[in-house]
Amino acid sequence: MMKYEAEIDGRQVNIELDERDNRVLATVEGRGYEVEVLRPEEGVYLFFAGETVYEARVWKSQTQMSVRIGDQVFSAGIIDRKHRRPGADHSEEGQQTLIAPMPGKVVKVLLKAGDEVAAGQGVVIVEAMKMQNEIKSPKAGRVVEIRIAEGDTVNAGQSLATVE
Amino acid sequence: MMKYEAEIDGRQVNIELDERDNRVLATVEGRGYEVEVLRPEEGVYLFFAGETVYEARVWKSQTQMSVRIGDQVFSAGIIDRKHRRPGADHSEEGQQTLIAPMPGKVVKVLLKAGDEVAAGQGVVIVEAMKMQNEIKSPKAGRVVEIRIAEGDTVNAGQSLATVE
Amino acid sequence: MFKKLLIANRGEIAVRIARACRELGISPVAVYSEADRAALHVRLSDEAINVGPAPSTDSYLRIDKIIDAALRSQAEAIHPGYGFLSENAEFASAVEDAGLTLIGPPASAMKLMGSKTSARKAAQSALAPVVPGTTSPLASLDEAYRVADGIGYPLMLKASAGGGGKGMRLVHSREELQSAFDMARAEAESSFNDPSLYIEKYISRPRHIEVQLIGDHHGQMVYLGERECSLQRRHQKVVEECPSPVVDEELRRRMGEAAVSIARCAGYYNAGTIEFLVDAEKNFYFLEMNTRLQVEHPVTELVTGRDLVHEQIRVAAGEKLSFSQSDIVMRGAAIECRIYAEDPHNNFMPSPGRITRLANPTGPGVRLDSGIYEGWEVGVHYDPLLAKLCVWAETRPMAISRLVRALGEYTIEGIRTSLPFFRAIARDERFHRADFDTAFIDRHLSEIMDTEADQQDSRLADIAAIAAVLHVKSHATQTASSPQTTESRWKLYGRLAQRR
Amino acid sequence: MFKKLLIANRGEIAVRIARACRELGISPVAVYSEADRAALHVRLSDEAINVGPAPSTDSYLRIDKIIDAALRSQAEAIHPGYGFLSENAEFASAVEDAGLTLIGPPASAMKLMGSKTSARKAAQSALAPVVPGTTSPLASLDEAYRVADGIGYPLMLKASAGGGGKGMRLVHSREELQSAFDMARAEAESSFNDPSLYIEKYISRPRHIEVQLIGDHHGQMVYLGERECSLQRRHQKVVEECPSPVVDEELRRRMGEAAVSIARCAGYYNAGTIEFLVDAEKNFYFLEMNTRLQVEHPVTELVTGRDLVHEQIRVAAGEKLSFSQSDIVMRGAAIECRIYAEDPHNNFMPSPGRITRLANPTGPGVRLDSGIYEGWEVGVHYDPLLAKLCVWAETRPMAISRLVRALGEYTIEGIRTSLPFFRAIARDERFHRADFDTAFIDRHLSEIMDTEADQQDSRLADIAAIAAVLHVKSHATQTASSPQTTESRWKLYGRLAQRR
Repeated sequence: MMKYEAEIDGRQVNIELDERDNRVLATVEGRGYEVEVLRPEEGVYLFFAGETVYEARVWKSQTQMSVRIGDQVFSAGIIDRKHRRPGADHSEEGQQTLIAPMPGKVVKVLLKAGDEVAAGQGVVIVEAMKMQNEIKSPKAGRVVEIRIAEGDTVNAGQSLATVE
Repeated sequence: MMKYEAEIDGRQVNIELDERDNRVLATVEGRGYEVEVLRPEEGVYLFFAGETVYEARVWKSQTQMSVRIGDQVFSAGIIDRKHRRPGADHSEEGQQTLIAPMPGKVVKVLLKAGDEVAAGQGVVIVEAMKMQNEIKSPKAGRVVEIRIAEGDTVNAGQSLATVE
Repeated sequence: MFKKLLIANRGEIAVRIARACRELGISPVAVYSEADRAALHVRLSDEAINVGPAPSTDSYLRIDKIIDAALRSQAEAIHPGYGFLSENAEFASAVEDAGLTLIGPPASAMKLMGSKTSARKAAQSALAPVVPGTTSPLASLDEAYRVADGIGYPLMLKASAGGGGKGMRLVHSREELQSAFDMARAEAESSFNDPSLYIEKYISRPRHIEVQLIGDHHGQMVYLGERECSLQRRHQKVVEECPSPVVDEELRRRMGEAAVSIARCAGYYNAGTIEFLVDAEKNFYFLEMNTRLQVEHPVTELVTGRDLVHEQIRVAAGEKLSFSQSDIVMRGAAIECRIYAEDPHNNFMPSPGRITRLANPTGPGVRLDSGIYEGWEVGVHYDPLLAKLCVWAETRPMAISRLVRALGEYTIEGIRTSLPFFRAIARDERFHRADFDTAFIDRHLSEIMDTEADQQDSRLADIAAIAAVLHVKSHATQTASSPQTTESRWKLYGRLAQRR
Repeated sequence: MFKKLLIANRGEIAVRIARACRELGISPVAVYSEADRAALHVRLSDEAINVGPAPSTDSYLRIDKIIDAALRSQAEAIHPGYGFLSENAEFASAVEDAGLTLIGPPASAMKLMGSKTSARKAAQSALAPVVPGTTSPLASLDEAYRVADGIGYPLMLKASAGGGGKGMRLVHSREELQSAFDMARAEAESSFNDPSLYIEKYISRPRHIEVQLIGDHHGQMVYLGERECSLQRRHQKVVEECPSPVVDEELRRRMGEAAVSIARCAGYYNAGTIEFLVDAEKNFYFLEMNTRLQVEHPVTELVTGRDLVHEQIRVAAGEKLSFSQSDIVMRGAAIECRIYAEDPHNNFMPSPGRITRLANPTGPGVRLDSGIYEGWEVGVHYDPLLAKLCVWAETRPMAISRLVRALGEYTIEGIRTSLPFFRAIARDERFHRADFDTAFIDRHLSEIMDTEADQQDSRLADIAAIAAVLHVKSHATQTASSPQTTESRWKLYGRLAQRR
C-alpha cells in the first residue's frame, strides 16, 4: 500500500492505494474501494466498482489538476512532501509575489515601488482576449518591486510585482 | 535536394524535395512547387501554394499509406530501394504466400497440400465481423502448404498457405 | 416513468439509447461482452454488466444472461435496439415472464409478423396490397394461364420448394408461358424432387420504401412518413433518405394508412416499420414488417422532429403517444450513410483494428450517431457498423451538398471505412436525380467508385505525393511501405458470403 | 450565384460561413492574421490571404487589406460575419465602391441603424414602441412633473451628459420626484458640468428578446420568430433560446410586425435583428438593431428550419427570399451556450493556451459550431469565444435535458472554459422555470456556481481522488502540482474591465 495525501476541492484526504494489473484497492479517509480500472484514452480512467461505472477524466491546465466525473468537476492535487519548500505556503505573512495568471499585455501599472497597498487593491492591469484583468495585491502592505512596465508582454506565471 | 520515388494511386513518380523550416521546394515529375507547410495536427499537412490552401491528411492503415485532400483519397507509397528484397515483387512467378488481410477465424480450408489450384480459386475462408471472406489463390498451380487449420484464429498479415 | 433501463445491445445504437435515457432522467444500464469492456456504450452508462465472452452467441444473444442482468441491476425495462434479440419472440416472452417491460411490441405481435406467411396473411386481412400471386401450387398449365391472366405480365414462375434461382422463370408475355412452365417444372423436379410451381407478379426495378409507425398501449397508432431505402449493396441498406424522392402526399397517405391497418391487424404497439416494394408505376406491395427500431430511424426523426426512442420508452411506460396523426409534419430532407469498417476499394473486405484518429463532422444540419472513439479497437466479432452520418437540409439537393461537406470533414484513420464509397455516391449524378432501384449499387459499383478517380487532378496528386514524402521523412523510424507489393496482394481477396 | 466569396472573419463564424459556401458550391476564401495561419477557418478554405499581424487593428479591422484581399482573389462577395467590420458603414461603402457585394444590408441602412438616436427615430416613425421618455433636457421641475405624469412611475431621471450611473435616480412615485430631481441635478452638475436631465420609463427586471429578420432586394421582408437573450453576464449574452419561453403567438406576431416595419423604414435588406426590452407585463420597447448576422442565429435556424447564412448569400446574389412569412413555422425549442476560454471558477479570467484534448458532443438534437481543434493554440489577441453548443428538442424541458447530456459529453482540456458554468446553469431551477431577467446571472452567480458543489457526493469525490492518484502515478515525470498554494493564489485575481 502506497500512501498519498491529496486535496480534492480544497479538502485534504489521506489515500492508501495498491494497484495490480487493472485492480485497484484503495482507502480514502478510511473508506474502502475495490475497483477495476481501464484506461480507454489518455487521461481517462474507467472504474468498475461492482457493476457501477464511473468514468473520470483527469487533466492539468496551467497550474491545476482537474477531475471530471459526469458533470461534476473536482480540483485535485497530490501533495508531494519532498518537493514542498518550507516557505512556499503563501500565507499572508512575508513577501508575496503577484504572478500573471495568463499571457497578455501589461496595459497599466497602477502603483510603483514604495507605494502603500491595501489588500485586494489592483497593482497591474493585464489585457488578454479583449478583456482587462486587474491583478490585485493579496495583502495590505507596501509594494517592494514592480518587475514589468506598461506595454510589456507577459507569460502565464511570470512574476509581475512583489509586495510585503 | 533529396530524391524520392513514390507511387500515387499506382502511378510511379519521381520527386525531388528540399525542406527548410516551413518552406518546401519540390519537383514532381519535373513540375515545380514552392509551398509553405504547417502541421496543425499529427499527420496533417497544410500547404500554402501562393494563396491556395491544400490540407492533406496522411495515415497508414494496415499495410498501406493514404493521403486525403478534400474528398480525394490517394493511395501512396515511398519506394525504399534499400529495403527491397530481390524476390519480393510478387510477380506471378515462383512461390506465392496467401496472407490474411484482417484478423479473423478460419471457418473453412477448401484445399489441402498437393491440390491443384486455379488462379482466383478460393483456398481458405476467414470469418471476420460477421462476414465470410474467401482468400483466393493469385495464380494457377499447386498448393504447397496449408499453414492453418479450421477453427484457428489468425492475425492480419499472417500467412495462411503457399502456392506455386 | 422508469428509473432504470437495461440496454441489451452494443455499438452506436446502445449509445443512442443511453443518450435517450439520460435525456429522460432514466439511469442507463449497459451489458457488455468481454471484448466490449471499454466500449463507448459502457463508458456512457451508470452500470454495466458482463454477459460473457466475445462471440455474440455467448453474450449478447444469451436471453438468460440478459434477463438476469436486468433483474440484478433492478432495471424495470429492456431496450433491445436492433439486431441481436430485438426480433426474438422468445426473448420478448422471457422479458414479460420476468415481470419486466420490453421497449417494443408484444411477443404475440412479434411472433405473428416474424413469419413471412402469417405476416402476408395479416397484410391481406388488413386489405393491404401484397405482391400479387398464388402461394399454393398451380394444379395445371390451364390454371397457370388463368392466374397469369389475372395478375398480368411480366410475371415470375417460382418453384414452391425452391430457392437460389432454380425452377424460376421470368415470363414476359402470354406466348412465353407454356414453354416457361414446362422448363421450370422440369428444373424444379430435378432440383427439389418437387415440380410444384406458383406465380408471382414480377416487380421490375423495385424501390424499397418503408413506413415508420409508432403506437401506444391505448389504441393510438401513427405513421411518421416513409423512408427511401433503395440504395442497397447486396441486399444491405447503405444510404437511407426521408422523405422518398418519389413519394408524394397522396402516396404517403395511402402507404401510411395501409401500414397502420396492417399493424392494427397484428395487435401491434410501440415502434415498427412496414417495408414495401414500390414499382415504377408507384404501386406498392407489402414486403415485411420489422418489429423493432430501425438502424435508419434518425432520418425520420430529423424530418418529423419527433424522437422515436424517447417516444418508444414513453409508450412502453404506459404513456399515451405525445402526438396524433395530424401533428406529424414533414419538413425538409434527411440522408443517412452507414459508415462501416470495410474497404470499398477492395470488395468491401472487413477492416477491424484500432481507430488511431477520429475527427467527427459538426456544424449545421449534421447529426452523428457513433459508437467509436479515438483509440477504440474495432473487433472482429460484431457487425462492422461504426457510425451513422445523417444530414438534414431544407431540400434534397441541399442535403446532398451538406452530405458532401460533412463527409469531407469526417476522418477515421487506422482502419479502412466505407467513407470513400459515400463520397463517390454523393457525387453520382444518378443519385442526385434519385434515379435508382434496389439493384443500382450492385449494377454500377465500379462506375460509381471510378468517378472518384476520374475527378482527381494531377496537381492534387502531386501535392499528395509531397505530403507522403514529408510524412515518411518525419516518421523515418517506421518501416517504409511498399505499395506495389501490397496493392497486388489486396486484389486477390474475394468475398464468399454475405453478412447475415 | 457567386463563384468565390471572401470571409472577413475568423473563429467559429468563419468556419460556419465556409461550410455554407461549400454547401452552396461557392469557393471560400479566408483571411488570416499571422496568429491564425493554422486556424480552422484557414484549413477549411480553398484560398487564404494573410492580412497582417495578430492585433485585429492591424489585420481583421483593416478595411484596405480586406478589400485588397477580395480583389486579388477575385472573390465577388464578402461576408463580414459578426464583430470586426460587420457593422462598419465605412467598410460597407468601401465594399460597394470596390464593385464587390457585401453579404449584408446597404451601407445607408447600416449607418442609419448604427446611431442610437437615428435608430430610435426610425423606430418611432415605424410606430414601434420605444422606451417612453424625453430625449431633450427638461426645462424645469414643472416640466418634469408633466412628463412624469404622462409616462407613469417608476421612472428614471438621467443626466443628459451622463453615463456610469452618475446623475441617475430611480423614482418610484410622484412624492419622490422633487428631491430626486434636485439631487440628480446637483450630481450631474458636479460630475459633468451640466445639470441637464431627461426622463425615461424604468423597465423593471426586463427581458432581452430579439426578432430575427431577413429581407431580399425585391421588397420582401420576413421575421423568423424571436430569441430569448436575457441570460447575460455583465451585459454579454451567454445563453440564448428560441422561442422565448414568455412569448406567445400573439406577442410574436406583434413584435415581428413591429420589427419588419422598423427595418422597412430603414430601407433594410439581408439579415438583421431588432432587439427589444420586454417588461413583466409583456410590453416591448425597441432597444437597437444589429445590422448583421448574430452569434446566436443557430437557435433560430434549428426552430424554423431555415438556413440564415444560405439565405443571406442568396439574397445578396439578387435572388428572391425562398420563403414568405406564412412559410415560417416554429417547431420545438433550441438553446445555445457560448463556450468561452475563461475560468468560471475564477471570476471568468481569460484562459488562453493549447487545446490538449477535444471531444465534441454528438448525437440527436446536438449542433456544434466550433472554431477550434485538438492542438490549436487559443491566443490572447481575440475574443475568447471557442464554440457554440446548440441543442434542439421537441419541448423546452427536453432541450434542457439534452443540453445537460451534451455538456456531459463535451471535453475541452488544456485551457479553462465556461463549460462548468453552463453545467451549473443547466441544473438551475430558476432557469428551468424560465424565471430570469437580464440581471439574473450577475445577481445569482455565486449561488448558481454553488449548486455545482452542493450536488457532489463523497463517493464521487473519493473516486476523483483515486483517479488523481493514478494519473500522477502514471505521469510521475511531470511535476506534482500543489493545489493549496495555487488555489489561494487564484483567488487573488480580479477583473477590472469588460470585454468590448
